[in-house]
Amino acid sequence: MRSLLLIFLGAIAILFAGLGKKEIRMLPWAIALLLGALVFIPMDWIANEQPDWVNHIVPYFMMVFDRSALAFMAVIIIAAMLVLGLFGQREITGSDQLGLILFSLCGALILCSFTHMVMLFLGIEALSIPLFVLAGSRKKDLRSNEAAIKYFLMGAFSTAIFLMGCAFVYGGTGTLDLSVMQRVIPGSAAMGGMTGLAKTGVVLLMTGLCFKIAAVPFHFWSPDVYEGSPNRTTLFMATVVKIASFSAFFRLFNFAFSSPLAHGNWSFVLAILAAATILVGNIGALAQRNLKRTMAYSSIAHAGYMLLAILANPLESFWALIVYSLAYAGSSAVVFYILNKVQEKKGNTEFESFNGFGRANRWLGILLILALFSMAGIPVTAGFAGKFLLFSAAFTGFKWLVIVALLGSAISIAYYFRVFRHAFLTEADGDIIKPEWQDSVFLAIAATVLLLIGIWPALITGLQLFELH
Amino acid sequence: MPELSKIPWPFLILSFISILCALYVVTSNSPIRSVLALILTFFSISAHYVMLNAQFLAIVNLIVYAGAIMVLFLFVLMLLNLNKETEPLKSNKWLIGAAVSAGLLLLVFTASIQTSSEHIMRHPEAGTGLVKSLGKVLFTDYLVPFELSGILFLAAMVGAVMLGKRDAANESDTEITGREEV
Amino acid sequence: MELSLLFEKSVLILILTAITLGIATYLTYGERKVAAFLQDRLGPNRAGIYGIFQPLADAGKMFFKEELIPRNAEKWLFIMGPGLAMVTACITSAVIPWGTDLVLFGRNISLQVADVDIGILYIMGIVSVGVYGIMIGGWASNNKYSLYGAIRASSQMISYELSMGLALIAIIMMSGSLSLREIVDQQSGWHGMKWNILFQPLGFILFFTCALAETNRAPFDLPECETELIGGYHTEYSSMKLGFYLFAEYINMFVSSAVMSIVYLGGYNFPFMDAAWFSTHPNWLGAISVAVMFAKVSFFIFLFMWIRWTLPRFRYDQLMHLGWKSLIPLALINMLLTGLGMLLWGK
Amino acid sequence: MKPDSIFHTVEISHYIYLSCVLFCIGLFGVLFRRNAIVLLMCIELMLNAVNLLFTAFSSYMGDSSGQLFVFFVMVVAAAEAAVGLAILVMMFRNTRTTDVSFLSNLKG
Amino acid sequence: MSTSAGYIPILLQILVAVGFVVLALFLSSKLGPSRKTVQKDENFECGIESQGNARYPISVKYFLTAILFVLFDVEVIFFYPYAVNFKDMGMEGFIAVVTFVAIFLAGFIYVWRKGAFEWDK
Repeated sequence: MRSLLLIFLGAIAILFAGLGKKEIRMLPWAIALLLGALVFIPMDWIANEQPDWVNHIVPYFMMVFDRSALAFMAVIIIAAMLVLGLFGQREITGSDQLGLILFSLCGALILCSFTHMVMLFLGIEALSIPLFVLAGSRKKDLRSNEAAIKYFLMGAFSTAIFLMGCAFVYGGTGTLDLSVMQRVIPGSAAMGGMTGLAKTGVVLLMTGLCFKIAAVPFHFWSPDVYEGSPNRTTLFMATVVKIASFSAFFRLFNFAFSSPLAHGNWSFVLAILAAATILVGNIGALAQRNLKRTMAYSSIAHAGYMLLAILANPLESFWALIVYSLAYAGSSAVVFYILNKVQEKKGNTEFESFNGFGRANRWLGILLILALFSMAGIPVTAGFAGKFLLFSAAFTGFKWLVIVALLGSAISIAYYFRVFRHAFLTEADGDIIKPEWQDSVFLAIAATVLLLIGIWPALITGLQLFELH
Repeated sequence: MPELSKIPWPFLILSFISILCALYVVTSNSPIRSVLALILTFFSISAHYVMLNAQFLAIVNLIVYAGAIMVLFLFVLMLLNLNKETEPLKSNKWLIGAAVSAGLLLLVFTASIQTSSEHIMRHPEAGTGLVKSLGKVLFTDYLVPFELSGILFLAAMVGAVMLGKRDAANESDTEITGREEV
Repeated sequence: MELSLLFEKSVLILILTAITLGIATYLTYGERKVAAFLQDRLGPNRAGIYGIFQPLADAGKMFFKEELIPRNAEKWLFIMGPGLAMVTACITSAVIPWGTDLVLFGRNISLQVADVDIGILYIMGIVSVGVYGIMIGGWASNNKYSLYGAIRASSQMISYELSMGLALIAIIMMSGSLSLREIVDQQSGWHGMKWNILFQPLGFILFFTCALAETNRAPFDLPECETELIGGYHTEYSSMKLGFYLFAEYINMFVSSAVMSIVYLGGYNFPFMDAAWFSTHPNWLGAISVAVMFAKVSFFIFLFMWIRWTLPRFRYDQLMHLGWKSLIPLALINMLLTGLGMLLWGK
Repeated sequence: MKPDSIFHTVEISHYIYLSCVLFCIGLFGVLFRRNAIVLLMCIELMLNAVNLLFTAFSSYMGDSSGQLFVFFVMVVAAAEAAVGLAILVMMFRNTRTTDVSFLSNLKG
Repeated sequence: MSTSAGYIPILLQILVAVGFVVLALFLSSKLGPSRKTVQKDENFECGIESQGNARYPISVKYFLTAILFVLFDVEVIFFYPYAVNFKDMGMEGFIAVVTFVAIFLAGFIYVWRKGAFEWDK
């Protein structure tokens, strides 16, 4: 709660501080703000005495900041800090963009903590509306315009579908409150599980959310939008938005629709979607010649892996999802930073532009390897820990799906290796990139996260989350 | 599907108008006419709200959709002169694809309705849709979403101004045409 | 709703529509007479005594004029524009109470077409839809002046709608109801003198200014300022369609005067209406209350005309600045002060 | 002429059918049309179908939360439309068209 | 009267208005003469031949006004349910609304300072 308020008030302050001034450095303030918000989280964590959120909802609040919410909030704030820290120096021209990012972040934090469909809906919108604008923030750039319009149309369309799902669930259960829904949704045994309305509603909700996380077959917009948007916005979409959407997905499906009867109704559909997402994402990434598009497809594939967490037993998969999200955010931030720097020098993000990169920049090269390893899920990196936890959590229920996911990971090594080959095994001379000291700090943070969790995942999984049920 | 003869005629007429107008919205070649048909659709939906005794929503629907959003649409269409631009319709393949997928969805819906919805009993209480009772709930239970939507508007304003306002730094940058306005 | 009530309402609606149209017709006459009075002229004086039949002759002429539809215009939209303007003008009066109940044939007859829960929001809704008539007509004409007039009119109307809504909120905070009947009845205290204008002087001024702008009356008549835009959005119109645009303007003026009388001047309340004699003679009360209501409306209409023939026209930038930079903040302040005042000195 | 009784004979399923039909018409439009403004209109149509469904459920169940949800949907749709049209106008200034198929600069 | 039936008179009035308008338009089109000539059907442009298309794109200021109108209008709508319940809610409700007004004002001032209301430049 306090972090959310702080970020919101800070966003307004930054908006107004930047008014009427041409050049003003608001970025340090924004990062300080996020740090402040991050500090509140352990405090809340310690103070949090609620063993079971369902019975302890603050009346009329429609949000609850239990430990599962706090964990996601921490990941999201860290991801946002990486985005701002690594992309702040050149791209942010006005305080309005910074303000929009922070507003969007508010939406993301709400998606971690809602207990009511209204909050879920408003959170999604608060997350998306600033992003529609940010995607088109390079006003004169056609690609940016097109990304904005596509993202907007897809966002509005998916919202419509999502809302139809809400309406059906409302009709089927008579409530919009998640805690009540959890009690009502199984329906009576005589009726054979959920009512038809609720079933359709859940599937529609799933569809709407799958648009947001770009799961197959609702992924087609994402490569275009990712490619066209400014790099910072792309990274924000790929990390913060995706993690927040997963948090919402997890919360909605594993709390409200989690009863065994209901679970059987939607889990199979979702499992098929997950398998398709993994395969399409990885195979699509193989076919690309451009690193930014490859990253877009790989982010689709990552969404596929993360869907496993929603299918699996939430008690086991929760920390897996957190670890995976952290790993994904850290490695994406590193790759996008390098990609952005190369794009500044070379003007594009084709693979050829990366030729000789690793030879020219030793430290960045090592970082790139680390990030790629983490994305591919090679041991001693956080990505490996995340994947291992995810797959083992899902293995009891969905063996075939885990096999598909392993297959996907194997495919993914091929295209990650291609980046590696261009960066290290080609003869060309790469450009030397000198990161500024602020960048180095954040790169170091990202690297630390990747390595530390890779070596010692119990650092996170050992945290005591109170009983989810 | 329910038998048509059993449905009361006011509902039937209104639904007929809604569906007809909605069809015109998606099939008309002239966007301006689409807008007008959409406004009519909104009116008929407002009438449905009145029939459901959701009076406040009925008028909010008129003020927000018909009175504000559609004015904005009409502004954009008229002032960008998009009407004359004949939109090349997609090929028949698209038409069939779109029709089939929409039809399939409708079938799924129909199936899901038929198995349930009897359990929703009609509640005789008439007061839920009045301004007073809605306002009470809005300012107690829904206080947080209420404030949150304020944030949302703030973000939308910042965004709209950012996209719509010409940059002070670059004067020649943004006027839509060479010609100036009134 | 039983049939007799329906019949009663139908009669009321027909009478109301007839009165509205008659008043709109005679407002053209009134306007010319007022202008003449202010400019020390005679005004129309040929048709009938004091020119009293002038508006009838004008209206008749409208019917027999040739109907022109420019070749490049969108025909249906061109016809729809004035029609929409007229329809929206005519239906606004549905929620306005014109007087206290009458007792005829042993029945209580309410002089209000419909007393609905959303009352004043209905008027706001119809006003906000009223933009379309002008926009569509101006655009369909395919004439530059019409388009400019239409754009100006719609921008102006939507801008002033905001402060209008905000000014009303202070009133609703006092009344606790959106129903116009309720709002009137609550002003009947102090022997029928507890009018809202005493508590809401600022709100009244705001509302009045917005009403001027909403009806495109001078000094806010930029959409049709002759010197720049010929006839504004109705440059291309002739015959009855032109007549509809003009009529719609006058009807809007009439209705907004009625709304202002109701919201700020106590509607049909008049001093000492609570006298004991009236309670036994409800029909006298009703008749006087209707007369009082129309007197107040006439006062406002005269005010409208007076202003038109006295004040010079605003520039467009001044108009928008006034709407956005002055009226909206003032209306917000008015609303907050009203709330605070009522909370502190509990009303 | 008893409108109250007429209202009471409308079953909830009629409203569900109606709003599903409207929703599917909107969906069809989104898939079929390619003028961005018309697409946006079709999306608004879908949202209205949803609103109608919510209201019907809410007023049949006598539960006001559905109607409040509709209220929020409406206001948020307004914000969304405002931002969307700002994006459209910006795009029009650069490309002179709102035809979405023009957006093939980015391969699908 | 707070049921749907209360709206039937409004419907009637709408029908009467529409009927009158249609009838009058129809009558006037039948009663008036119709002598079309090429020049009469031209668009009026102060007597000279009309130049170019009348519907060309126009300043972005008008869009911005309309967009801001939509946003503010919806915020104003929020005040109505509050105003109706104002007396019952007392200080708590007032504080809630003042918070909302503060956010409203933040947006308003921001937009103002950004120059969205400047029409004379």
